[in-house]
Order: sequence, then C-alpha cells, then structure tokens
Amino acid sequence: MQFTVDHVIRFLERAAALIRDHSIELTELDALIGDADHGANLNRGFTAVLAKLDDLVDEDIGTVLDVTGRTLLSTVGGAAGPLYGTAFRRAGALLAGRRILESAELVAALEAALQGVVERGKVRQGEKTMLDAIAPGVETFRDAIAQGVLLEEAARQALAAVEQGMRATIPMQATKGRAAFLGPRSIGHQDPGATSAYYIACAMVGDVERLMTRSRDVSSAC
Amino acid sequence: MQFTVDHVIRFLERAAALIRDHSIELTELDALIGDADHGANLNRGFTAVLAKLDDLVDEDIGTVLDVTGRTLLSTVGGAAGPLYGTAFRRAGALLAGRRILESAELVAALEAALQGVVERGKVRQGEKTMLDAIAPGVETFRDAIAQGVLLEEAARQALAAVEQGMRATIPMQATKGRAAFLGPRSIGHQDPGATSAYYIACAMVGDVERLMTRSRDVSSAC
Amino acid sequence: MKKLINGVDAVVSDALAGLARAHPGILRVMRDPDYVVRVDAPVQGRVAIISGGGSGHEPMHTGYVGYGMLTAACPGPIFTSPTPDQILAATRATNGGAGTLYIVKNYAGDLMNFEIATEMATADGMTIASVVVGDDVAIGITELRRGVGATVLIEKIAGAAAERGASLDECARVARRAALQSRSMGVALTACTIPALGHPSFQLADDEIEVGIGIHGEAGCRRVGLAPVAAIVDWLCGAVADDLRLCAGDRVLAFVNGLGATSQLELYGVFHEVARWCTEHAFVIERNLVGNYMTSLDMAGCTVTLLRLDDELLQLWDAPVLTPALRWGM
Amino acid sequence: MKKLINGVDAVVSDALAGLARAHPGILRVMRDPDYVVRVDAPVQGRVAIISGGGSGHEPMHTGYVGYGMLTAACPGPIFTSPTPDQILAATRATNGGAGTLYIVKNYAGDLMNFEIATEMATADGMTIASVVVGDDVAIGITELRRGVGATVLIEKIAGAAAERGASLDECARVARRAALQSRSMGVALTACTIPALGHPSFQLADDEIEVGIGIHGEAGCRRVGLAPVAAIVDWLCGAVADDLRLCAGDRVLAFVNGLGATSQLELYGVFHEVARWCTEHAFVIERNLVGNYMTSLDMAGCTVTLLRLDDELLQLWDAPVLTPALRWGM
Ligand SMILES: Nc1ncnc2c1ncn2[C@@H]1O[C@H](COP(=O)(O)OP(=O)(O)O)[C@@H](O)[C@H]1O
Ligand SMILES: Nc1ncnc2c1ncn2[C@@H]1O[C@H](COP(=O)(O)OP(=O)(O)O)[C@@H](O)[C@H]1O
Ligand SMILES: [Mg+2]
Ligand SMILES: [Mg+2]
Ligand SMILES: [Mg+2]
Ligand SMILES: [Mg+2]
Repeated sequence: MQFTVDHVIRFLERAAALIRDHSIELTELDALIGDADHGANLNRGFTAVLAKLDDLVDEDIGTVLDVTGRTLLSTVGGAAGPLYGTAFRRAGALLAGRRILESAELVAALEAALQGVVERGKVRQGEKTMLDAIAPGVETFRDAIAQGVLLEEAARQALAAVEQGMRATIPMQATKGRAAFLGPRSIGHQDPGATSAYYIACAMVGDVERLMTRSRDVSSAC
Repeated sequence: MQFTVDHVIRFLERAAALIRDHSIELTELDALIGDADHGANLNRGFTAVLAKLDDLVDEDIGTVLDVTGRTLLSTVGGAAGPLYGTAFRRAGALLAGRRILESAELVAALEAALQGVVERGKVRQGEKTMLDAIAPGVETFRDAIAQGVLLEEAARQALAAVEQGMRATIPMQATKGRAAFLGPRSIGHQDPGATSAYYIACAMVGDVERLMTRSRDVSSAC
Repeated sequence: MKKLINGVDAVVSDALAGLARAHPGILRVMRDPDYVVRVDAPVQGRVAIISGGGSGHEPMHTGYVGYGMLTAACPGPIFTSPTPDQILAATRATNGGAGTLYIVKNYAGDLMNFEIATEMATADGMTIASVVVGDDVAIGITELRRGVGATVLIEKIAGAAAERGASLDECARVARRAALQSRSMGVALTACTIPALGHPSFQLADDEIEVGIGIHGEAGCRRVGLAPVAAIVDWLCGAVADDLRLCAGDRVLAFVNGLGATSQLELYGVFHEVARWCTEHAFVIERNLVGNYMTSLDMAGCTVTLLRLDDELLQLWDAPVLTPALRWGM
Repeated sequence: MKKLINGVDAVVSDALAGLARAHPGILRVMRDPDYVVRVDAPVQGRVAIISGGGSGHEPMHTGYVGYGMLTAACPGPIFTSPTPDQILAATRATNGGAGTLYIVKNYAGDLMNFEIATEMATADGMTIASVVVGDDVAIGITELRRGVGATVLIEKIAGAAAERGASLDECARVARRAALQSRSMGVALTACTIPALGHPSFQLADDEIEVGIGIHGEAGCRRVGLAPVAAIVDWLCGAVADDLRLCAGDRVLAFVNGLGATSQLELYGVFHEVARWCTEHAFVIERNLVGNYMTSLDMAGCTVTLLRLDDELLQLWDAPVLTPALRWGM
C-alpha cells in the first residue's frame, strides 16, 4: 500500500472531526491538571486546517503537512500549538515535494515529527505529556515495518501502543507542562495532550469504527 | 407610679439586651428589603450606650437620655442612628434636669421623641418605617393617660399598638429608606426599623417575659 | 462566606490601616472617629470637599482622597453611613476658612448624618454647602434616586474646582451641574456577601440577572433572563440617555464601572458595547473611565454612567489628580 | 456560568475592541494576528519591550502597553499562550532598530511560542533577547516556577529602562535583575470560571482555601482550612522572603495583587498584614502596589510579591509611566 496526498487529506479531515467531537472531553481532562483549554485550542487549530484542505488537494504531501503545521502554529497557541505545529512542519520538511510515500518514508516522517516534539518540548518520556503516547506509537510502527510487518497491521500495533502510552500517563507524576505545577497531585489523571495524540493517531490509522467504541472507554476512564 | 433615673437606666439595659438578642433577626429583615445592617448597627450603638450607663447613675433623666442619643448618633450610623439619636436627644432636652417624672411628662417626652423622628426622617405614617410602630404607640399612650388609665395599663395598650403598627408595615409599600428602592417588591416584608422600635418599646414597658414569647412569633412571622 | 479578613469586625479597620500604610504621601487616616484626610490639609483659603458613606464600595470614597479630588472621606461600617461626629471631625480638620462642600449620596442614612453634621458644623461657625447625588434612573421617583456612579465623577470635578481656588458657591455650582448632567443604571449577575451577614443578600438563578440594582446588596427593580452584553447595554444606555434627554451630537463622558467581581475583560466588553451604542445614537464619547471605581463588595455586574460634558466640566475632569485610585497629570 | 459577554468566542475580541476605543491616545489594537501596540511605535533607536500570554489576566498584559512600559502585548485566547505569528507581527511593528526584549512567563506554552517567534524574527534579521519570569515559590523545583506577580514589576522596570534609551543588553540586564530579586506566592478562596468551560475549574469547600495557586484556574500545591488573613500573610510572606533570602534592613517593593473577585477592602487588609509582617522582620517597604493588576478572571484570592529594591530598580520603578492600568508622573 502506498500513501498519497488524498490519504493525508482524509487523515486530516478525520483528525479535525475527532478533535471536534472530543473537544469537551479534552478540555475537561485539561481542567483537572491544566487550565481547561486543550480541547478548545486544538479544535480551533484543526478547524482552521480543515478550511485550508480544499486548496491543498493538488499540492504535494510535504506542502500539505507544512501548511498544516503552520496553521496549527498560528491558531492553536498554548503548549499544544508549538508542539503539534513543529511535529507537522518537521514531517512536512522531510517530505517536501513527495506525492507518493513508501512505508520507509512514512517511518522517517513520523520519526521527524517525534523528534520535533522532543526538541520543542525539551521533554523525555515519562514526564506525563503527549510524548508518552506519541513515542511508543512511532517506535512500535518503526520496529514493525523494519520486521516486515504489513502496513495495516503495523499501524494497528502502533495505535495500540499509543493507546497504552496514553493510559500509562495516568499514574505518572508530571514534570513538564502545567500539570507539573501540581506535583504529586497530578498523579491519577490522564494527560490531555497524550489523549489528543491518541485521537490524532486514530485518525491516522483511520479505523473510525474501532475508535468510536474506544472513545467511550476513554471518556469513562477519565 | 413615678419614673426615676433608675427606671430609665434599667430600660436602656433591657433595650441593649433585646437588641443584642435580636440583632441577627433585625439584620435578616434588613437583608430582605434593605442592606443587612440594621441589627449590627443598633447593637453597636446600644452596646456603646450600655458601657456609659455606669457613669450616669447620678445624673438626671434628661442627661441620661441626651447621652444615650449622642452615643447612638456617634456609633450607629445609617438611617437608624440619626433617627433614634434625635429621638432620644429630643426627649432628653425636654427632661433636662428632671430626676422624677410624672406620667404627663413621660407623654411629653415621648411626643418630643416622635416629633424628632418625623422631622429628622421627613416621614409620615404609612411610609413603612419605624414611625409606623412608634406613632401609634405614642398616641395610644397619650390618649390612655389623658383618659386617666393607669400607667401600667396605658403602657400595655401602647405596646400592643406598637406591635400592631409593626405588623401593619408588612403589607405596606415603602416610600422612605432603602426599602423604597424596591417599589412594589417591598410589600410583604416587615420593616426592620419598626421591628427594632417594637423591641425598644418592649424594653420600655419592661414586660420581658411577655416579650420572650412574642419574639418567637415575630421571628416566625418574618 | 470566605474572605481574606481577620474577622467580621476588623474588616474596615484593617483596610484603613493598610490604606494609611500604602499611601503616606497622599493621605492620613485618623481614628475614633474615623476619617481619611489629605496629607496637606487644611489648605488655607481652599474649599474642602468631603464625602463619605458606608464602606464596601472601595475605592469610593477613601481611595479618592488626595490632590485634586476629596479633601477628606468618612468611611462608615460596611454599607452603613458614617456618623455625624466623623463628618464633623473631618470638617474641622480640613477647614481652610473657605467653606466645606459635602458630596452626599441620596440615601436616607447619608442625608440625615450629613444633615446633623451640617447643623453641628454650622453651630461651630463653619460654612457648609451640600450637593446630593441621585443619578440612578432605575428608581422612577426622582426624589428617591440613589447616588451611584456619578458620585465618582462629581467628586473629581468638585475637587478640581476646589484645587484651582474656586469659591464654595462655585464648587457647589459645578458639582450640582455635574450631578444634573449625569445618570446611571446598573445590573447584577450575583449578589454580594456582606461579612456580617455571611451569605449573599439575595439569590439569583443561573440564568437570571437583576436590573437596576443598587450598590448596597439590595435587589434591583426587576429580574430578567440572562442576555448578551449587547442587549444589557442597550437597556442600560437607553434608560440613562432617555432620562438625561441626550441629543445627537451631545458630548459625553462614558463610565463603565465594575461592581467588584466582574473581570476587566468583561468591563472592556461592556465599554465596547457602550461605544457602539453611542455611535449608533450619534453621542460623542469624549472621555471614558472603565474599571472598578465604585464597588459593592464582591458583587458581579456593572453600572453605566453617562455625563453630558461641556468645556468647563471637561477641563475640570482633565485637571491633574493624585489619589490612590485616580491619578493623572502628575 | 453568568458573564457580561456576547458569547464565549467573543470575549477577548470584544474586550480588545473596547480597549482600543477607551485608550486611543495610548495604544492601538491590531487584529489578525492580534496584538496591542503603543500608539507611537516604532520609536527609532529605542528597544522594544514585548510581552504576551493568555487573556483572562487583565490588566496584564494589554493594560500595560504605553509610555514607559510595554511597547506591545500579544493576547492569546483565555489562558492560552499567543501564537508565534502574533509575536512576530508585534516584533516587526515595534522594531526601532535597537532590538526587542521579550518578557516571557515561565509556562511551557509561552516559552515555546516565544521561542518560535524568536527563531522567525532572528531569521528576519531582528535582534531578540528574552527574560523568563518564574517567581512563584509555591513550586519547589526552580525551573518549573510559574511567572506571576513579578511579571508586572519587571515589565514596568524594563519599560522604564527602554524609555530612557538603554540598550537591549541593558534592558535585559535590569529585567533579569528584577526577576532575580522578586518572588511571589498566592492563595485562592474560589476557583475561576473559564467561559469555554462554563463551571469553576476546581471546587473548594466553604472552609477551604488553596495555597500556592497559579493564575490559570489550576489548583494550588496544598489545600488548607480557611484562616485569618494574618495567618495567610504569614505563610505567603514567609515563603517568599525565605526563598528570596531577605535580610533585616533590606528594602522591598511589596505588591499585593487581587485575583479578580477580591474586594479592595480585603486587599488593603492584606497589605496591612504584609506591612506588619515586614516591620516584624525589619524589612523596609519602600514602595507598594495594591490592587487587581494580574488577575485570574473572577478568582477570589491574592498573590503577594516582594521585590528587593536597590537604587537603580527604585529609580526605574519611579520613572513616569502612562498606560491604561499603571500611570504616574504624567
Ligand atoms: N514541554 C512539553 N513537552 C511535551 N508536551 C508538553 C509539554 N508541555 C505541555 N505538553 C503537552 O501539552 C498539553 C497541554 O496542551 P494545552 O492545554 O493546549 O496547552 P497549555 O498547557 O499551554 O494550556 C499537555 O497535556 C501535555 O501533553
Ligand atoms: N426617612 C426615614 N424616616 C423614618 N425611618 C426611616 C427613614 N429611612 C429609613 N428609616 C428606618 O430605618 C430603618 C433602616 O435602618 P438601618 O438599616 O440602620 O439604616 P440604613 O437603611 O441606612 O442601612 C428602616 O427599616 C426604616 O424603619
Ligand atoms: Mg491547557
Ligand atoms: Mg440597613
Ligand atoms: Mg446601611
Ligand atoms: Mg493554556
């Protein structure tokens, strides 16, 4: 299977829809250990991205991702804006001019995005952030592809890793972002950024049906 | 029966005690149609009066009443301070130098006090104020004494008139004081100033036992 | 009730102590009886401007003592008019021989206490004039109208006149004109909690607001459903401008006042709507004031005041002022 | 939730429109991207001082734009850092060729957005320096400390330096020194209600307070029983002074800041206790600031900031300033 601009645009459409549908849930999660804006912030950003997609159908994948990153940067604000913005722009830079992707390029793009989050956030795994969902997903995907696992199956494994990473933030004590201010009181709550990362990953994998059942679990787990 | 300084001092002690005990009730009444300070204001004032009584035992009745009025004036504030302050000072001025009073003088003193409230408040009966309790009391007392009714009985009749006047404020629409701001919404509530006037009248009559049963009615009526 | 206080009885006293400590270059706080006085009072040959009222409306009035505004302020207990002896003491301490102007809000208690003080001061040989402020159009009957937002504007204007050496008559004249030319109306989203009472003085449902409220925790003249601020401003400005008989082209000072618990974000939003409304009606906002200048403890809501300006009032408004709460030109 | 707004999405936009309309002599409000800029910017040869952050803390930062303080401010949505393009646009609009100082509160979002703006501005050939403010001693780990009350003081001090023609290095130096010399801590009696959330962001019982709160509706570091303000001030001042290693005889600026819904009566009561506490410890309060200067929407509570003064910081603090929210000397 090969990735085209069409795939990317449909991924972004699904991401926008999922973020919109889960905006209140994300904000409520942020209210518990942050400042109650994560859902609203991302929804504002992805709504802006959505509005640009029509003009991007004839562009290459790198441009689509770069425009997405810039749009998130200039509309989201907060911590999530620079983090997701940087992630998309790094992936976009790597894929500049590309219209069709092989799995290996997809891995490289995801690794670039991950690296963008690490550098922008000056963050390591275990600090109770979106990285704790993103990193296991990218690593699982990379390893599966390297071992010759089929793309679809690799994606499923990666999504499961993201979900697990998201849940793993619950018992963590935050040391980055606003939740860090709470010290030990941040323990016991799922990180909003890790949760939005999970929804974006869902959109990437595109298994919307599976997601719909899952998302109820996520909400009730909170 | 003749009135002496002792009687006046015991009256003021009882008034201070009654105002203290009903301070919250008066404030709650004031919260409904005013600004929730009537009880606190009068309690501050009568507590200050109480503190001066020891030094006044050798003074004449006029002086005791004048000091009471001045003390209320300088400690109560709000509307009640000038009104009760003026009332006591007017009575005091009339009784300057007197150590023993006959009923007729008592009537004159009460009329002077009443006149003080009327002038200071620029108020008539029916405006839903303390005057609606005070005026019927003074008039009833005056008429009873004029008709030769015994002092104790005249006082009882007067107190009943005060109580009736107090209750009569409930259906009135206020046109003076803060309650007037509410227009028709002031209807249905008993005037706090009329209520404090009733307690002061009770102290004057001195029938504390009777009062104790009554005061429960007053509270529950509110 | 949760407040940052040492106890219900210490609130006013502690705040006065803090005020004295915070602004020693501007004012002094005298105790027993309590009043706040300009640090340089009495100024010989200058009219003294004195106001006062219950506490709980800060910065009104104590925060307006200083150069170019109040010569003294008499703070009563919370929501309770000050006593005549406070006013008399302030009058004596600020008497520069040119007379004293009392700025009195139209409340029974304030009127009577200032009246008694006037009797006493006059008996002492001092010359007193009074201006009564009753700008609240929520009250239909003119004589009953409460003094609200306009009080701040009148204190500034009278203070500027006194500062430039105007006579008592002159100070009283401009203060009365400012009073005549201003109207206000307010709206509350929540009641305030009076410390001595310990609970909100009235209850509003989550979708109700109270229109035409006063600043003493009393309920307003009607209760309506929550509406967008644009609609609320339409009511307030409409009532105010009607009563003031504003005409197209009139110049105004627009004053949006927060009642204590309303954010500046909202107050500037209110001002935006007031400006929109004035533009629609061709009233020209020449000056404005937006903020918490006359509060009602922790009430959420605002009042809107319009003052019709002419050159004289404008000049007096613009004159330098140096008080804890209002300061410009120095 | 009841607020004086036209709708959750219009809050910031309407407030900016109101701000522009209220202070045309001081500032201009630019839209898309949003920033607020001094009316006379860019001033050739002058360092530009820029700050920004989420809205909901008014008057911080937009109310501090003007002569002697901020050259520009970038307001984000409520409690959300502004985006790099806002900061970049403000940087361009205020570039007088002498460089730009960013004053950034220590929050992940603020840091990252200002960092990206710095990368972009630098790529554009502009010279940027940054000062990160992290004065909140409620946070044990120094690198995590939030920027709270000190931000206002640092903006004033840096702005004064820029106004008198100091170089970018010089402005950054005094700003960093002011940051180094100040610490804060706060307490909340109630949570605030973020419009988009519609309910208070945390719940406190009627006898509970939250110590060490931030200004974004987040809970603090511990929850304790309600106490008299004297005791609360003892905790706050103790923590602040310890961390700042204040010594007997040290001169300080004491800043008592209201979080939005706390009355001035209470704030002056807090200041009274701060002054008492400083006297007990032989710290000399040379300057003070008492009021709502950095709020958290409608949160009830306060922060206390102490800034150790020296002659240079004192002079910069005293220098004239003319902004909507802070004004003296002109
Ligand atoms: N330094 C960081 N590195 C990586 N992720 C971070 C960092 N700081 C915060 N985050 C993520 O950002 C999320 C919060 O985003 P958002 O609410 O939009 O921003 P803000 O905290 O500024 O309000 C957190 O849940 C966390 O996952
Ligand atoms: N003009 C007036 N004449 C007579 N009584 C008045 C007048 N105004 C107010 N009162 C009385 O004063 C009472 C309120 O007193 P208080 O609460 O102490 O003063 P304030 O209204 O200033 O808070 C009212 O209940 C009413 O009986
Ligand atoms: Mg957030
Ligand atoms: Mg009252
Ligand atoms: Mg009162
Ligand atoms: Mg945020």
